[in-house]
Amino acid sequence: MLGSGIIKGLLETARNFFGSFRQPERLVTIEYPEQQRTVPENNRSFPFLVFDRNDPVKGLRCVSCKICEKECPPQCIYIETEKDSRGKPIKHPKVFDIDISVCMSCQICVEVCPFDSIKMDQTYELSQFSRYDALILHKIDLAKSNEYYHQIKPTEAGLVDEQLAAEREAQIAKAKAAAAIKVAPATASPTPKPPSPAPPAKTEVPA
Amino acid sequence: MILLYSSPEALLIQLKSWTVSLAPAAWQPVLSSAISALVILLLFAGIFALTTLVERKGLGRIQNRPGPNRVGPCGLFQPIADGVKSLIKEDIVPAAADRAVHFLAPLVVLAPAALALALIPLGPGLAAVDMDAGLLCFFAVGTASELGAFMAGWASHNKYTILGAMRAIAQMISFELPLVLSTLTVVMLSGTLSLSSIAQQQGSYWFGLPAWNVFTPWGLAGFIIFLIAATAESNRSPFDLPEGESELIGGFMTEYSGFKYAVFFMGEYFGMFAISGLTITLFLGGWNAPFSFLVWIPSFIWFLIKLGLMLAWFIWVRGTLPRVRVDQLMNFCWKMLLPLSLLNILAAIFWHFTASWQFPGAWGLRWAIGFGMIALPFIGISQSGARQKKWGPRIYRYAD
Amino acid sequence: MSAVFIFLAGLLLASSLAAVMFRRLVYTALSLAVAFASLAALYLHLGAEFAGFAQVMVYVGAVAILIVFALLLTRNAGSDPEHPGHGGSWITGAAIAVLVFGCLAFNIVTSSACARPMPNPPSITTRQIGESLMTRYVLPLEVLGLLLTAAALGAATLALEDKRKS
Amino acid sequence: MSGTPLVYYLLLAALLFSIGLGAALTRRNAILVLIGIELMLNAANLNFIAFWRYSPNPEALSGFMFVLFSIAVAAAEAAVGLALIVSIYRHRRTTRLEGMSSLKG
Repeated sequence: MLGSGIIKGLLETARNFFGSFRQPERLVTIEYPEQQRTVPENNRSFPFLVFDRNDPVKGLRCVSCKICEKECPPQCIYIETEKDSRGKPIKHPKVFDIDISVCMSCQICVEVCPFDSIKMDQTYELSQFSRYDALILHKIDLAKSNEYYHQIKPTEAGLVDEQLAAEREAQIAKAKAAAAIKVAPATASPTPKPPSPAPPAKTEVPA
Repeated sequence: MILLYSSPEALLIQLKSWTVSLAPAAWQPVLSSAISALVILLLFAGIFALTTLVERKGLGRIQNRPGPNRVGPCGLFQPIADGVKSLIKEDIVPAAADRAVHFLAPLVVLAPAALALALIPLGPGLAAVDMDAGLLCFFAVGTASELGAFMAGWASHNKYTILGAMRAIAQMISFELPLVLSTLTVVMLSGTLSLSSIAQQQGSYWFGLPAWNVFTPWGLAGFIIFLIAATAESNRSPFDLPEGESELIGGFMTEYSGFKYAVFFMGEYFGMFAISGLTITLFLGGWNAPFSFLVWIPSFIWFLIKLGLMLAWFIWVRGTLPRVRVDQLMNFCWKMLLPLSLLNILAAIFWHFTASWQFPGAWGLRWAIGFGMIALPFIGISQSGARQKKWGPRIYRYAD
Repeated sequence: MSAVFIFLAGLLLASSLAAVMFRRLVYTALSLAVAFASLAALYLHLGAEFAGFAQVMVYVGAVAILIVFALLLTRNAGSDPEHPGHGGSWITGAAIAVLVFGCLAFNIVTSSACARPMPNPPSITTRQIGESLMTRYVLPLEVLGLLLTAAALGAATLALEDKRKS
Repeated sequence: MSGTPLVYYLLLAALLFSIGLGAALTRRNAILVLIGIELMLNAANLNFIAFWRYSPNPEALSGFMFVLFSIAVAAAEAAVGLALIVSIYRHRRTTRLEGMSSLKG
C-alpha cells in the first residue's frame, strides 16, 4: 500500500537515532584534533632527511650529491655543498631547502637517492600563517633521526638498515681485502681512493 | 497592584497589564502591543536557535554522526556561533541584482511568518492577537511569503533563483488547496474561525481521554493531509524542491549571504513554527493536556511540549525521506491530496449529522464508516496510481 | 481625518500610481500588491475584518501572483518600447480620466448623502457573515461557485490548448 | 475608531478609479490594462465598504456581501483574463493590444 515504505524508512532512521546513543561503535566519526587516525605505513606527505648517531648536523646521511635536486620534477629542492676552510667541497650539505608548497610528493627524490638519506614523512598538519617563508623547510627542520624513521615506517626502515649494514660490511671486507693485497706486495702506493659507495642499490619501497 | 494568583496564565496576563499600567495612558495600547510582539519574537527566536541545534544534532544521530559538539558543552553554543558568523559575513549583492527588491525580499518572507505566529494561542487568553477571523488571517498573511519568494528569485537576476522562485510559488499555491480544505472540516464542526475558541472546544475529556479533533476519523485524515501539506507549504524536506541544492544550488536564496540569508532562514523556521502551532491548535487539542489528571501543568507548557514534538517530527521526516521530483509533487497534490481532502469534508459532514445516534456501539460504527469514507478511496487511488506506474517503486534502469 | 487614514490613503494612491506608471513590469506587479495590501488595511480600519483578509488572500495571494506569472510567461513582450508620454491617445486617455474624476468629485462633494455621521462600530462576527451567506445570500453564493468552477475550467483549457496541439 | 468623514473615502475611491481608468485607457500592454481594470474594481469595493460602514444599519451586511462576491468574481476575471493574454501571446508573440486587432474591420 502507498505509504508503507515511508513508515519503514521512518522506523529505520529511528533505529539509527536511538542506536547511535546506545551503541557507540555505530558512530564512525573520528573527532580529529583529539583522536587521530593512524595512517597506513605507506602514506607519504613530504620528504625529510635521515640522520644517524643522534647528531642532526654531523650525522646526516646526505652527501650533497645533488641528484635529487636535479631529478625533482617541480624543482623544489635547493642544495649548497659545504666547503672546508680551503674552499674544497666536502660531502655535506651546507644548505638543504625544500619548498613544500611546491613539492608534489612524487617520491622521486627518495628513489634516486643512492645513500638512503632522503625519505618521505607522514606529517600532515603543516598549515602556516605565511604562504612563503613558513613553508620552506630548511636543513634543521628536515633533519629527523633514524629512530623516527623506524617509528613511522618500520618495515621500510628495517630493510634500509639491513641494506646499509650489508653495504658497510661489504665495504669493510673489500677494504680489508685491498689492504691484504696491498700489504702483501708491500709496495708503497699512494692511498687508494676510498672505494666509491656501492652502486646505488635502491631500496625498493615495499608497495 | 496585587497579583491575584488563580492560574499561571492569569498571572502572566496580570503581569503584562500591570506593566502596561505603569505607562502614561496615551502610550498604553502601543506598549501593550510592543510587549506582546517582544515576547512572541523573543520566545520564538529562542526556539529557533534551539531548533537549529537540535535539528543538526538529530540529523547527525539519524546518520550515525555525533552532530555539532565543539562550541560550548555538547555544542550548546552552536546557534550563537552561527549567528555571529552570519552577522560578520560579507553581504554580497550581485552586480546585476535589483538592489531594493533584493533587500526587501527577506523581510517580506520573515514579517508574515512572525505575524502568523502572533495569531497562535499559547494558552487560554495567551494569544498576542485573538481575532474572530483568526484562521482566515493566518492564511491571508501566509500568502505574502509567496511574494517574498518571487521577489528574491527575480531580484537576484540569476536563472537558478528564478527557477527556484517559480517552483516555490507553484508548490505553495498548489498545496494551499489541501491545506485550507483540510482545515475546513475543523471550521465546519467547531463553527468558528477563532483559533482560541477552536482550541477551547477540544478541552473536554471523555473518560479521562481528550476530545481532540485528531481522535475523530475526519480529524485523523485531516491531520495527516494537513501535515503533508504543511510540510510542503513550509518548504521542508521532502518537499524542499524550491531550494533543491542538487539541481538549483540554493533555489531563490542562491544569491543571498550573511545576514539576509539568516533572515530567510529564520523566516522559514518561523513559518514552520506557525504552521506547527496551527496544527496543534486545530487537531492536537491546542494547549489542553492529553489526560485529565495532568491539567495541573500550565497550558503554555503543554503547548510548547506539543510544539517540540511537532518539530521533532519535521526533523525526523527530513532525516528520512529523499526529495521528490516536481511532477511527483504536483501529481501527489492534485490527484491524491485534493480529492482526499474533499472526501474528508464529506466524512466530517457525516460525523456531524450522526452525532445524535444513541444506540450502543454507535460511536464505533460512526468511526468505522467515517474512516472508511477516506481510507477506501485512499487505497483505491493508490492502487490505480500504482497500476499506472505513477507512484510505484522506482525502477533503476542502469543501476541494477 | 485620522492619521491612519492619511497614511493608508497616501500609500494606496502612491502605490497604485506607481503600478500604472512604472516602465518595468515586475515593479508594476509588486506595487500593485502593495496597493492591494493597503486597501485591505483600509478595510480593516473600517471594521470589515473578514473582507480585509479576503482581500489580502485573493488579491495579494492570488491575483498579484497571477499577474507576476503572466508577466514572466510573456517576458519578451515586456521589453517592447512603450511610450506613454507620446501620442494623442495618451493625452485623450488622461484627459478622460481627469474629467471622470472631476465629475465624481463634484458629485461627491455636493452630495447630501455624504454628510452622514459615522455610526458606532458594528459588531459583526464571522458567524453572522456565514449565516447570512447561507440564508439570504445563498443563491449568489451558489452562482458564484458555478462561476468560479467555470472560470477555473476555462483558464485551464486556455492554458492547455497549445500543449495539446504540439 | 476613525473620525474620517465618508466624503474622504469616496474621494479616495474616485481617485483610485480615475487612476485605474487612466491606465486602462492609455497603456498598451494588455496586462497593464487588466491591472487598471482591477484598480477600478477595487475602487468600487472601497466605496461599498465605506458605505456599509457609514450606513445606518450595518448589520444588514449588504455592502459587505457585495464586496465579498466582487472579490471572488474579480479573482475569476483575473484568472481568465490572464489565461487569455498568455494564450494570445503564444500565438502572436505580443501582449500589446495593437497586435491583437486582426479581427478589426
